Amino acid sequence: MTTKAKELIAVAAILIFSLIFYLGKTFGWEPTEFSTAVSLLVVILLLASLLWILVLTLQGKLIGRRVVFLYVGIAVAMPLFMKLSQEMPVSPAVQGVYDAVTELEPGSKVLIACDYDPPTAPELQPMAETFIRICFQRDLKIIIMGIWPQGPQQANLALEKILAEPDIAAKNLQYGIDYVNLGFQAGNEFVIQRMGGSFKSMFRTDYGGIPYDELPLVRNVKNFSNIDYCFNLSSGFPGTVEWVQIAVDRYDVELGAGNTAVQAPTVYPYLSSGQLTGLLGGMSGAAEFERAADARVKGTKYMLSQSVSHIVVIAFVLIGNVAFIMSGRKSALKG
Amino acid sequence: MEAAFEHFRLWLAAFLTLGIFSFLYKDNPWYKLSEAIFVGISAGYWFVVLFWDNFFGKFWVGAGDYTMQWLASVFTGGESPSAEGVDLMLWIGAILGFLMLLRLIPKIGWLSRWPLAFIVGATAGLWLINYIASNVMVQVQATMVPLFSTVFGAGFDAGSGVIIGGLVIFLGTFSGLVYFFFSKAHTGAFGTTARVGVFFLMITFGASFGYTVMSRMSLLIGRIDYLLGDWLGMIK
Amino acid sequence: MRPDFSNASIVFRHCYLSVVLALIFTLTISLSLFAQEEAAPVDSLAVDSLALADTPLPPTNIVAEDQPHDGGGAITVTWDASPDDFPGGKVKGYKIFRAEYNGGQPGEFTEVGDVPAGKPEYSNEDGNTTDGVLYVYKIAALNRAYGADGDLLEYLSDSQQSGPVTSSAQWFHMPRINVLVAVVLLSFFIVYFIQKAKTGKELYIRRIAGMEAVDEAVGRATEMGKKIFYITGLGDMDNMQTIASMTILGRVAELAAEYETYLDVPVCRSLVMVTGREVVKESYSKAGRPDAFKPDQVHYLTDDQFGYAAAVDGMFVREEPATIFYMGQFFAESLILAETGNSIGAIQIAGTAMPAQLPFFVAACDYTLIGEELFAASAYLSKEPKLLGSLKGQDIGKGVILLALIIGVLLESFGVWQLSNLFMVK
Amino acid sequence: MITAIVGITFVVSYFIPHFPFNRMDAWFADWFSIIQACAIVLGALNLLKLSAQKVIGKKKDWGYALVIILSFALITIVGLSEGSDYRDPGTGFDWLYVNMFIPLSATMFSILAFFVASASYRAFRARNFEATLLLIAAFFVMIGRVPVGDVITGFMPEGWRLSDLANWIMDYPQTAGQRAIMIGIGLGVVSTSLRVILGIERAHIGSGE
Repeated sequence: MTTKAKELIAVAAILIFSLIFYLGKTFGWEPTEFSTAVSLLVVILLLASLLWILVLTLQGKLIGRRVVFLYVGIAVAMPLFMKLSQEMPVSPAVQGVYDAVTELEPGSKVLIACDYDPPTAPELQPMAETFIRICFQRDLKIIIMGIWPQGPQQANLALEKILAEPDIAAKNLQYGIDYVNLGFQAGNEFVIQRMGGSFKSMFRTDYGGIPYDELPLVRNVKNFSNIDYCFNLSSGFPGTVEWVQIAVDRYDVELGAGNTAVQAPTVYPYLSSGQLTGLLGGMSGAAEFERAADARVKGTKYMLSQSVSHIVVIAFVLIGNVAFIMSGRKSALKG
Repeated sequence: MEAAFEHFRLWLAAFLTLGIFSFLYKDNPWYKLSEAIFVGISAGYWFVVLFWDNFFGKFWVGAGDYTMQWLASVFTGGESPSAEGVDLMLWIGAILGFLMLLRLIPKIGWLSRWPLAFIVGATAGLWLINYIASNVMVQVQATMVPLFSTVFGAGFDAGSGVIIGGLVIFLGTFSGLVYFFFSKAHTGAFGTTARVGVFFLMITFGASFGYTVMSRMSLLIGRIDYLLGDWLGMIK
Repeated sequence: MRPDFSNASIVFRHCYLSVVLALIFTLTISLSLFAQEEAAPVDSLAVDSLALADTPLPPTNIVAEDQPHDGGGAITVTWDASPDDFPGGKVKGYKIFRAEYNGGQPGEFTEVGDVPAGKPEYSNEDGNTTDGVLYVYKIAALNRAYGADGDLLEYLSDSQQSGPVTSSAQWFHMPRINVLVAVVLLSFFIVYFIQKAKTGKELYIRRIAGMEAVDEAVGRATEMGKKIFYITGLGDMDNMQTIASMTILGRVAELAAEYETYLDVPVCRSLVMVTGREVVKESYSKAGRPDAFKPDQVHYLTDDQFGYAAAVDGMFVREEPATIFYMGQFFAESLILAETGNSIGAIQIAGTAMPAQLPFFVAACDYTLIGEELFAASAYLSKEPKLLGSLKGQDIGKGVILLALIIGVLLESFGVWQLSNLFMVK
Repeated sequence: MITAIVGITFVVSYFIPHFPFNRMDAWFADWFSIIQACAIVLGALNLLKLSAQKVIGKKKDWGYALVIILSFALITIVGLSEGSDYRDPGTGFDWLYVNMFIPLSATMFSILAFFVASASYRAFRARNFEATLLLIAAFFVMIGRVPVGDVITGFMPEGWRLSDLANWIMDYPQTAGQRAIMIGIGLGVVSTSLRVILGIERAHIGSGE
């Protein structure tokens, strides 16, 4: 059989596979979940194949790029099917956010500033969902806004998802009374600054175009002094740094933050200085937060994939070098 | 109808996602198609964004619209428009932009060198200052810290960790800079220092590599979650 | 934080003022202790017994001054904190009121801003005062409490007025004089050595590995009869890395023209395309082959980061260039491009001043220009004495910095901070 | 000439807080974005022209060139016809953005994960002392950032575990190297800017006026 034919068959197989599962989904198949035994088996298989790669490399047969790619793909995908029993401690930084929210009186107003976009959603969306869930469970009022154009859009996705959950849906929460989305406002950090004077000056209408004064929840919210807690989800500039410098330092807002793993270290100093009540950093932060809230969903699930992918990269570095040193550093390996 | 549209939406995104992934195997028609769509869509996307946000949002709202109304009021004798929020300096940008477009006419295309010269000059001037201030002076000042004390003026109170840390920063910055000397041969003691500088640069690269690598994985997880979760519903 | 004593007279004034203030302060407090009733400030809300207990003491000594070193339109107000302003105290913040001051009488006071407790300073950063108009300020200490019916009540106590003040613009930013000195000094070194180089004095420049290889890399493409790709990165023409990249492009294009090898420059910014064309055209005519230049050698793809990466990746695998240059500002796409380039076996020479992307280039490319080397590269390639002279001047600047570093660290360690303060940028 | 005058004006403006110098950089930012908006017309025309030439000449892969033209036309027409609120949810432009642009760019970005793995396997070799240093630093930072690292070194006292080592590397040697690079870049930019302003380096504006 020619390569071309094989490739066509592979594409056809993928299509048929997708079609079957897609139809399955449409007709109500349950999502697959590996049992502990199967999970264990998969992990062992993954480790065994790593060993096999090591052996191959030692023999001087460098595995090709495609094998590396395939391996990474599988290693990242498999943990998504697994049921979790990974125990992880909740770090003080994450506990800080959780404690701050749970200490609020029911009815308190919480401002969620969503300053991120779809590319960083894998890290930040689970945080947003968990945070919103906690707020609704504790009958806190949510005000959403964003100084990134796509932030409020992402928040709507999270709202939609959480409102559909049975226990939340049972509360029959009303838009405008229990939560609002004020939408996006251009102007970067100056938006925060002006909000210190008046929210209304920055958000004449909400996301859907309803005038500010016609929203019962925010009608009496003049500025930050009427907000009990503020949570910022940020993946860059403008973001948590600006929120700390303006909202916290100048307007005395109590602020917690969720950041991408890349950005988190730049924000850490604010944590020890007390300007932030807590910080969720990257996927592990999201997973710990879910654990603190005792709702292990996306973040926790992603975390396992994240750990596995880290191990894979480290393993590849190690394998490459073990082979390199064993071969006496003589033959330059080409891959 | 709406349901059909929803199916189409999911399949379209999945089709494009898989198309890009297929490049990992090799270049193929599926990738070429996704790539062509990507180039067309993204070029158009930025075209629209720049038009509405930069040209319309900045120039037209800030100056162009006002000028037109003002001209109209002059000719018809009507009331002149309110000048609130108007910045007529934006016209300079518009004129430079227009000169840029003259490239389309080969005969007077050389006029487009003016805006280019302007941009390059302004960039050079702005960054000259900014880099001296924020890259050179701020970093030099940050390196000048007492080696033996935790707080300035506290005397010799620091633990060994802080002293070693301070020394490492000083030595690293110093030798790193020595490496960048261009007009002196890297030989003798000078060469040795430069070599130490290279060691520090290598550690820097390794550390930032290790640091960035980890965060890159999250994106892949997000995409696979879309394929297996949102699209195929195989995982929760 | 270490104090900045760069201006001795200010220090003196502060000492003097603080003694006076301390006196006033003690007086006020003792007065208020003796006569709580009289000293109780006028409340803007209903004065009742509850309000009285919740109303904080007002701040004192309101000083309003023109904000120095600015373009006008801003006034800085400082005051001494209310005695009730301590953690857990009655003061939750301050409100700032302002009125125009005409004919010795203040007009109506309006609220212009607020600051949290513990921060006795305010300045209208939005610059909404008019230069030349006199203003007076007063500050109110603010307490918030929930009333019996759950309403949020605000208790304010006004201070005395400040003296009249107006904002104005200055012509020179004094605290930045150190930057000016640095600019002048550095420019002097560079210009001096450029002049010196013009007189024909031979200058030594160490080899830069990546640049040594340019000739060989272009030659290899010629031998193999394949293309050369030159990637300018994501920066637009308002970025120094892109400008440096353009000058390197000039030298590479000249070589390519001499060797009669096709140079392909896909770009992701329209202005870079326009500039790149000028550069390549010029180089081709310098090499004596103006007829070989085609404008579409330099072509635009898309402004989008990953759209550009996808398209360039596709071009790499389809056209299999022998040599690829990456010069300019790069972001996450650096590894996507460099790994693909590596997989097709091209010689890759990269240069960027983006510290986060350097490791990826180091890993996947044959040669990498690190930071400053990117800016030195065009001078190095041209071998023009004038350009080499500027490198020498730059090195002298580096020498001064190294010297300052040694002396500065030593001085700091022995408790002398003046030198490092000279480098403070305001 | 223009370059020199403009360049010096901008240098000077840093030191003069008085109008109009205090507005210079804000103006430049505005002007530049307007020029960009005009210039993208040139870029887009160039892309369309090259694609059209391929289609008309029926060159290799002309079909894909046609796709480029069609998808460009589609999003531009939709986007321009929707007015300045083109980005709001529910518009056609937003639909194209969410369902085509995002999947494409997120996927392209995520491909990076694969390349990171293959680069780690292939390129990070302890070839010489420098490369070994790079490798060791990368290794410790990587392992220090996952929980596994602390589990392995759990027997060590607090403050001496792998995560602390990773932090130490990031805080000290990494900072030092970064600083040297930054100061160097600063000097390089100053020197290049001066060459541009003085007109010694003038490749960017092409041949004589």
